Amino acid sequence: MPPFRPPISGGRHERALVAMGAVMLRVSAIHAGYGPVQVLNGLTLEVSEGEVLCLMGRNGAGKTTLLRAIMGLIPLTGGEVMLDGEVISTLPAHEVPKRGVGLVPQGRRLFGDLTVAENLEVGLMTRGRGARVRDHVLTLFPRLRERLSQVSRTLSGGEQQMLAIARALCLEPKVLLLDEPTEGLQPSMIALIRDTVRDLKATGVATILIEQRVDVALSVADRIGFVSAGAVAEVAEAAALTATAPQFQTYVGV
Amino acid sequence: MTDRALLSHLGLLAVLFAAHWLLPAYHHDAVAKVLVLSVYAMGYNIAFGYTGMLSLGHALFFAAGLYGAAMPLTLWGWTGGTALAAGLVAGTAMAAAVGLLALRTRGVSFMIVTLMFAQAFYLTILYLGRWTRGDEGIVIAQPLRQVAGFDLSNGATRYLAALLLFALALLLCLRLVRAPFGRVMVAMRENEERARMLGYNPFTVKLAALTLSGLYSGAAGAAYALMFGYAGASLAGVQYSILPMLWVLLGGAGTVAGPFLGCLLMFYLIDYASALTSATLLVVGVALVALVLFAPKGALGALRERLGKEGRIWLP
Amino acid sequence: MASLTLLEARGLVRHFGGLKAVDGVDFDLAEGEIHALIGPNGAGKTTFVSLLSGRTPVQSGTIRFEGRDITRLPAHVRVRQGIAYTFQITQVFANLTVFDNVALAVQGRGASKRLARETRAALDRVGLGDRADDVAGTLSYGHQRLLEIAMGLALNPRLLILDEPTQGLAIGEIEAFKRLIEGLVPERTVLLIEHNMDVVMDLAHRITVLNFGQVLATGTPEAIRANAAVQAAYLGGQA
Amino acid sequence: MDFGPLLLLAILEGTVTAAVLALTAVGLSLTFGIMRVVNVAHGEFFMLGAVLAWFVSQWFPDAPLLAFLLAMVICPLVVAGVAVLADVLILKRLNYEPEATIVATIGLLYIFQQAALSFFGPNARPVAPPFNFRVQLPWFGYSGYKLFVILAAGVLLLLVWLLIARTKIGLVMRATQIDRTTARAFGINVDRVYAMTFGIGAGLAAIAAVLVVPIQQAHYLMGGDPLLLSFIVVILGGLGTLRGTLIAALLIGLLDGLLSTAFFFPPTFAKIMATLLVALVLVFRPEGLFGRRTA
Repeated sequence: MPPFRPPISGGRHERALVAMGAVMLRVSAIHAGYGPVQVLNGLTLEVSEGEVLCLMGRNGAGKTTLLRAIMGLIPLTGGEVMLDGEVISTLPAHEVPKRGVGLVPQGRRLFGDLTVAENLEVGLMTRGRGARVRDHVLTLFPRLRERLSQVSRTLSGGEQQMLAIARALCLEPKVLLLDEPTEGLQPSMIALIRDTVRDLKATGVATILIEQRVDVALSVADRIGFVSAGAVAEVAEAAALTATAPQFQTYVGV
Repeated sequence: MTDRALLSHLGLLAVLFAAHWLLPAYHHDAVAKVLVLSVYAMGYNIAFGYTGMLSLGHALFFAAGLYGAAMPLTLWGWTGGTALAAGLVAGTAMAAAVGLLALRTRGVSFMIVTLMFAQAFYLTILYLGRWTRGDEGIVIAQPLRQVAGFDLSNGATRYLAALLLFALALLLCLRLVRAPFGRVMVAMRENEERARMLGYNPFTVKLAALTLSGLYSGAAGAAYALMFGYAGASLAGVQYSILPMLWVLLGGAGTVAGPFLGCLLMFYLIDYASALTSATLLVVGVALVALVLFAPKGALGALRERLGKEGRIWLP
Repeated sequence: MASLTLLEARGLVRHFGGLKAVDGVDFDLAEGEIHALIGPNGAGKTTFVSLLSGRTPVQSGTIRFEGRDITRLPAHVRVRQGIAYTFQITQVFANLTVFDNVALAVQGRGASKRLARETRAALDRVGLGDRADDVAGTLSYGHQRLLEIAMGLALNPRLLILDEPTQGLAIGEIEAFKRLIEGLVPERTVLLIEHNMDVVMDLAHRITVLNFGQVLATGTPEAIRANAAVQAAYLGGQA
Repeated sequence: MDFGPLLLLAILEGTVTAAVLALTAVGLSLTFGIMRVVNVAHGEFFMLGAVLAWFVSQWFPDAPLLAFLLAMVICPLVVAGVAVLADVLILKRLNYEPEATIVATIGLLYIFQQAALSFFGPNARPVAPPFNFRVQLPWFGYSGYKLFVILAAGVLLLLVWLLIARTKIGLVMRATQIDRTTARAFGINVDRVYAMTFGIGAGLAAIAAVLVVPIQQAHYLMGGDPLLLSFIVVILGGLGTLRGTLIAALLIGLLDGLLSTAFFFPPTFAKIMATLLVALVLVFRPEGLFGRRTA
């Protein structure tokens, strides 16, 4: 979408000068895996402010592992991850979110025994955000405001997904990572999540969205990256693709 | 093809046999005790080292063998041989009974349940002090300690009898772990769910292994009573559940000869420490922490790993 | 193709809390066929085969295998009766040798005399014959997947259930895998969960599509490809 | 004594036992609940607290109240410090792998116990109570200090509950308990939470011991009973649930008081039965008597 891609900004001051389109997250040739099993093989990508990069690929291609690697939850054996000009792949895992990376994990992974309010509180604490952010997030998801004291485990699937997104937004993230947020949801709920991601774009958040549904991907993404065997095999502008594009057949198998 | 594992273990037995004539009296007695306790450790190793059941209650099986032999001998006038058999049966039966209940749990719960059962048995020994003589223990007089015409209170006889028991236990263990059933035991340790999906019932496999472990422990307990003429509640306490774990970890869990090696090293380490301090059990504590931190595979386990393929052949 | 029914499931239900993972599934497996189970992530495929293999207990419904009711049988008994399951996430015994891994599957059938020979035969079949003495954990990922399949084959099952067998395999390995599976029928029956549509379309005689824990469609690859509801489930939008 | 007064006495004694036990067991429950660590050395933290309290009392032989107040501050802090060291130097390096952790804490048990034997000696030593007054009840006088123990334990337990349920630290601890990976993804320093939890758990055992030494003498082997009883309480209450732990502590404490005071029941027999009961609860109702059954 953004035709103009300036070089990476060096620091805060520079960033203020560069408007939309500065590269926010850059993943450079990373290698990572679990024990002897190597999952990511030199994966490279970048995502800019206000951009939605959608990642698609078969199960086992390494999409979720990529998010875990960005979050510092598994160690890299090569390459580096840079957020807004700062290398974050050498930080301890708990420092990464404090730099402004919000995660909506696969399967939501709410703190199930905690209430909605407490789940949001954990998100707010990450970067020391307060009532202003909380209020903003609850304005995005009014359903959650009605259920603040409810134990999150007892929410419906769609509400749980809203909470998972809301919790990540409590960081006021520079980069938002969404891992299959539409999985197992009814169409109306999928539409809501799609709209939310679109709205967030306007606020300048850089988003990486892992998605299995072609229609969702096409309707929100600026670019679509196809992941195969632990690397990004191809990146395409979403506007240039249709649902019958051969890439979907090759990399996703539909 | 020569059976190198059998050779290496027969070599160990030959050394121990030669030691009978070479060792000075003090060490001769000490090694005899180590041999009997090693049988107990081998039993623990079958459950923990090979099958992956972390029990904190094995003293229950050892003590069942101990009292199962000592009480018939002193109270009811059974002969040495029948008392020995009774101890063996008692250890085995106790393990089977505990297993039927405790194996409904796993991991940490299994550990606590076995600990609780052993603790209950320990308290029962104290409670029934009229017959068990509680903390003070049963001292078995020399004339009673005869099996098939051999006087087990005699040092030389005792050493050879202990070695015979040890040899039987060692060779049986070697045979077991290289048999198909040994492979299934290890499969349970490595991944119970995968083993289940190969058609094995984890409960029955583990029950069988635990019962066998009880047989070893009971045999060691019964032999201990006859050879050393004493059965006391302290031998049923939680410390006697922890010691075999320590021996196995030290020598190498999941190796046939590891329990002996660990038992021998630890025996002399504590022996040596007791000359320096009254806090001898400090050695136990430090050894446990050091082992889990720096040598989780134990002596023979580390050696086997270093030797690679050869190690798996020589040290099953 | 054989028309006898090997396995028959009726009204299977399994909910986890509020999640209807499997929600009233009827399913028939013909003897000697290769049957593929597809559907979006979270559609309930793995839960469904877990019900068939006995790893997860059924909440309601019945399963019949070779005419016998096996609904309440524990998993290890079902394995003995001829239902083998290979895991989605590779679960070989990493600290045992390749030989021991497969021998565990063989010896469970009581084939003590021919243990070594049958074990090597199963290894040769997947092309791991020369790796028998290696420790399984040191194999490459693709070889571990093959070992997993060898373990399934060594059980000599009537029905082999494969959960995403080609996940993480290289292109060349996938071709070899397809030939391997084609060689299993019609003596055995194969049920596979698979995301790789090329593999599904090439291999499967019939396909069942699950969505939200229910059967969306069953039919030949051609019929499934043409099915509008299936397209919608994958591509989104209204069915 | 008549039955009525005897029953009252039994209930009082039982409540004192329950109060001390609850403090100790809540410490064990926290470490199990949040870290999933079965701390076999927990009883030794109790013992260390008691032994340290004796040392503190020796500094001010003529001012037992001052010594007591000082011990209430120093002992839990020192013991918590020891625990934090043990966590960072040992447990963390084992990655909290359950079996290795159990073996390591068994090792710690022996190390602490034998260290106490070396520095404190094999004899039991009394510590003077901070104050001596008797509360005159209709039938008999009762130690004012014991009543104070009940009160103090109640206040401390309330503080623990407030910490867990009402503060940000508590929220962080609960989030870590539920899902440590996700907690990390939200900026929670899990290592620090674990060290803190292990320290708080040990500190609670130590503070319970400071309360108990004026009633029961300090001895290097005194850690065994609190460990076993805490295990029993934590298991009956449902592993890792605070409310269940409290209920179970009260139950066990009162039962202990009744059995040992009001009825002439051999205590060993009662212990055997209690131990077997707990084993069977774990076998047939692993979630405990008051725990929530999870699917």
